[in-house]
Amino acid sequence: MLRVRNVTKSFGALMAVHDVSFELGDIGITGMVGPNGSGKSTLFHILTGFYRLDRGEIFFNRHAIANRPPHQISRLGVIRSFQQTRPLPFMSVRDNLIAVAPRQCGESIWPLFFSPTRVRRQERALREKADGVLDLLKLAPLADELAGRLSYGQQKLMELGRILMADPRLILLDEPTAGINPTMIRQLVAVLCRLCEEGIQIFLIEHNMPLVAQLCQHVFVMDSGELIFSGTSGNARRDPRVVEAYLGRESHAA
Amino acid sequence: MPAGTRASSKPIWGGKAMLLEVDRINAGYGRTLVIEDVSISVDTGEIVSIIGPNGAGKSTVLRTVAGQLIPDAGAIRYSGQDITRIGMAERGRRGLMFVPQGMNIFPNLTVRENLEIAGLLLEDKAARREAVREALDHYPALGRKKNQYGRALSGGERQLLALSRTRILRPRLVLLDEPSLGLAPLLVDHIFDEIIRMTRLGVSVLLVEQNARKALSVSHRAYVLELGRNRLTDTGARLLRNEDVQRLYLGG
Amino acid sequence: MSYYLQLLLNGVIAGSVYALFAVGLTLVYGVFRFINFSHGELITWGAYLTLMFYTPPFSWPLFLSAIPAMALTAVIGFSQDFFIYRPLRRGNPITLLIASIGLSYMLRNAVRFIWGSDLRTFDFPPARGMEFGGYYVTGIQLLMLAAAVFFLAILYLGLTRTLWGKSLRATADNLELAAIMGISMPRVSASVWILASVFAAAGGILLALDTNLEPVMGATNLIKAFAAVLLGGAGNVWGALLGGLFIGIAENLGVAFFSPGYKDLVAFALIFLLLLFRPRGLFGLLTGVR
Amino acid sequence: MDYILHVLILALIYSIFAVSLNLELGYAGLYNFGHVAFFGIGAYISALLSRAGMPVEGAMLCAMAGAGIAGGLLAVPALRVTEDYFGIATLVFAEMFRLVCLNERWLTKGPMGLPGIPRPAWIARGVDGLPVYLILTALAAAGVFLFVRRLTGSPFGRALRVIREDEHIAQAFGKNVLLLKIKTIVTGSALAGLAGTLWAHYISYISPADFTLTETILVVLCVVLGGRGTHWGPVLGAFAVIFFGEAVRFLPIPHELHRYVAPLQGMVYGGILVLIVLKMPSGMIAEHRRNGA
Repeated sequence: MLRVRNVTKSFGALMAVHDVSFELGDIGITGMVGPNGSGKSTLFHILTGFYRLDRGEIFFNRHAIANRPPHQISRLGVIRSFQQTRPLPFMSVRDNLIAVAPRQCGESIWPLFFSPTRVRRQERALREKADGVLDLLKLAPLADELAGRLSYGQQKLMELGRILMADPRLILLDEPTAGINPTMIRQLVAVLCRLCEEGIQIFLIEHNMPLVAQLCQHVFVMDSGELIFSGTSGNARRDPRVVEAYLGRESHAA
Repeated sequence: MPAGTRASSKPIWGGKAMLLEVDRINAGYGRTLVIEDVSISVDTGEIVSIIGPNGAGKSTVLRTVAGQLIPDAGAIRYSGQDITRIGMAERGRRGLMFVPQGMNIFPNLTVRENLEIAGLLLEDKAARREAVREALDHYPALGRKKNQYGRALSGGERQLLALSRTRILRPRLVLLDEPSLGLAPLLVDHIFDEIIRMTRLGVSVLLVEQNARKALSVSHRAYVLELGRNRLTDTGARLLRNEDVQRLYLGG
Repeated sequence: MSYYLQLLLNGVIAGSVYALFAVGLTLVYGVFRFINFSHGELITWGAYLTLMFYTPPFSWPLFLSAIPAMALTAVIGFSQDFFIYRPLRRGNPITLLIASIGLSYMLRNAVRFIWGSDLRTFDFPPARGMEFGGYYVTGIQLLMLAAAVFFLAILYLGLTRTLWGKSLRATADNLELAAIMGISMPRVSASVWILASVFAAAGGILLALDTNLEPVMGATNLIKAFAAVLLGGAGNVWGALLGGLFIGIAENLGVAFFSPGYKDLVAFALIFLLLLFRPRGLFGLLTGVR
Repeated sequence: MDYILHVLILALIYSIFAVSLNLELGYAGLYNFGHVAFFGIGAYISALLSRAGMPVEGAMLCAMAGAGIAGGLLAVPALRVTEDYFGIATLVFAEMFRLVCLNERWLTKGPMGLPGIPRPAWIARGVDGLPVYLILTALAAAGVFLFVRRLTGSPFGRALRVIREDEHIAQAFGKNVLLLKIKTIVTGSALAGLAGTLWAHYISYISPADFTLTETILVVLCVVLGGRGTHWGPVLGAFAVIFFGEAVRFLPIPHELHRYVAPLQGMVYGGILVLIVLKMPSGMIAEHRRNGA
């Protein structure tokens, strides 16, 4: 359950996000849309700790996460994706998944030498978990392939696999369908719906409005840093302010 | 050949060539293709705009025409000559001017210095100095601040400074990438008035704009792109009333 | 009280020479976004080449021997970029840093190879300090100050009055826009490297007049130049000039408080503090002109 | 024969020094050009303690701890800046260290340096102690090699590689990047301190002139030439650099040309470093051909 109150952020004179407040109740998939430069990416970075906010508060299940470093927010189960896929090219697909799993005791020096069995056991468990996720995403045959050699669409699926390895409670996706072909989009959407059924909340930033309409029960629309609409995507399409945000204002004739 | 002269070369096969013909270009960044088989054309004296939802590849088309990006396939012909692989400076000398999106002035140069650099392509020193003086007189807002640094200008003034390069170079075709980005509505109208005044100088305009209605209201013709492909093309007026355009942006 | 003013005077003189080093370094950073570690060796080569032309078999007068020295240093500076840095430009900044460290070590040892490691001097006759108003200034120090001011004045006029200078500043300001405006990149990069090399060489010669020449003189002064660049805000030419003066004065005044052995420590400590708290520099955007 | 033992000991000490830098530079992508400072700190601490009568083994342990702590002190502030500035900050740190050693005469005897650094009691002095010292150094080198291999082959090493490839991904998936980097630098510095003590007690005389940019170039060369981010790369690099350095002594060079040898060697080292970065960035042993954890 994410609560955002009066979040404001400006870069010098430019007011990127202005007094935005909203709540993600227990809705499965929520979408945030808006033309370029509307501030939705800035808000996304603020929610995940990559940008500091000037004013306002953010709560995720009672935890105040405003201005907390990204790794602390991530450990609460708020996991994000990046607009461009960022595979670790020299590792296999399975290693890409295992590498990002949280709370690995093998990542601190002491247990490595003084409780090696615990480390080995956790490694095996992570390996099985990774293979499970790869099956879910139908990427199992590529498990040992170097991540750098995957197609763009496969890398997007692998990115989703990495998010699943982090035991997410709320997934924040930054334009998941940008630049991938329709068949891959259908596969991605299918996986997202299945995650929803398992109770994982998804908050999706997208400017592909038709996809948002199909996927999201609830939509927020932002324009020049302000939240101008909150409701179903059907109403959004008919709301004059949203139409004007997207199509602009016709002026006096030439 | 200093820019601005009117000698438009006639193609040998008769029939006057369009000022600009973009023929099925494919381009992208790294391994991902952003635009596929996109074709557009602009004729002398026209304002043509390219619109479409985000990520449609509008800016990529413009940057390919400007020469900032070399297409993987397809050709670009400018007044009959193939310029697909020619550098930006040479395109500028042939009268093709590009105003990029966002930061399109030099923040740490004064307004006058910005204009002098803008006129760099005019080989003749005297012509350049005269053009800069004339531009400063023509835009009093810039004239008053001619010794101030670019970063001290407001959003609207910066865009005006970027557009004023047209008055200096007197190009034949100007490429504008989202001139209204980040500007308040009132300023957007002001900037578009300036664009219209440009055509009175005999300058044709190819415009990429997110504010679709505004662009359509000033364009003779427009192309609508979706997911990197030509989707629709028509006159500005007819597209304003076309239902498909709104559905493309908002779905449903 | 006059003791401090004397230190201040020495500081200004040393600072003006540091400014010559810093200006070239920050110009390269402004356009290419990389700190050239072997910039120090240009200082050393400038000084040694001048000494070569000044002593037999050439034994030309000082001014005459400085010209070819600076020209040859410019050739070294330009070929550094052409053969080594340009192919690496696409890579990450670290490979450029490693390459410039390796190159600096190579050039320094080349000086040791040709001229040996022992100290050398121009051995001017010990000029009795001219005394005016209670402060002693040697003829050489006056020459240093005058030459430094002369070079910096030329730089100022070049960068603000000529179109060539303005296009340099424009490229440092916004590389992408500069290309759109039709500024030719090869010409800009050549002039940046030549300018940086000439200024480094000039600084090296002036430094050598007052102190003696040693193969490692470039490296120690590079760190000071880098401190000046950081102080002025990386890429900011006038900031680097002010930064150089500041360091010269801080060093010389500092001598009154702690042992001269720690003179270099001032620049080191300054770098550390600036890197951690104000990477953009004190004069960040104050002086404006990049 | 003794000469070969000498070269072997030097090569082993330098391989410890290179392996410790590789942990930071090769695996975590931390370009620490001040590594020689920790080599020096280790040398000075153990020299001072052992001259003050402390048993050498104890002095060595204190030296490692001291170097590690110094590594932490440098890491906490220096990690606030980006890669290339971090490289310059660490380089300046090394120069500051050398300057302090030069000027704090009461502690380090300044430029005259510290003579008479004792060897462990059970190792004879002078030449006949060489074989035993070689064994000690070999054991230390093997220990360090296995320790670092275990470290970099484990989830810890994998996390470092994630940080090196893409820090944002590491942060977005809950890795405390700063803490991992500090641990890496502290460990690397402690191991560099070990190399420093072994060297100090072997040479028995140290001075600030032994910890200059030359040593930084040499150790970076070992890592970059050998192969960044690999286990055997730095060891191979260390042996190659030391053997080349020492082999030059055997060349029949007439006496009057003698002064040209050292500068020529310096030019070759610098030149190789530039060539490697230009032509063979992954060094002799390429990392990803050996594929991951």
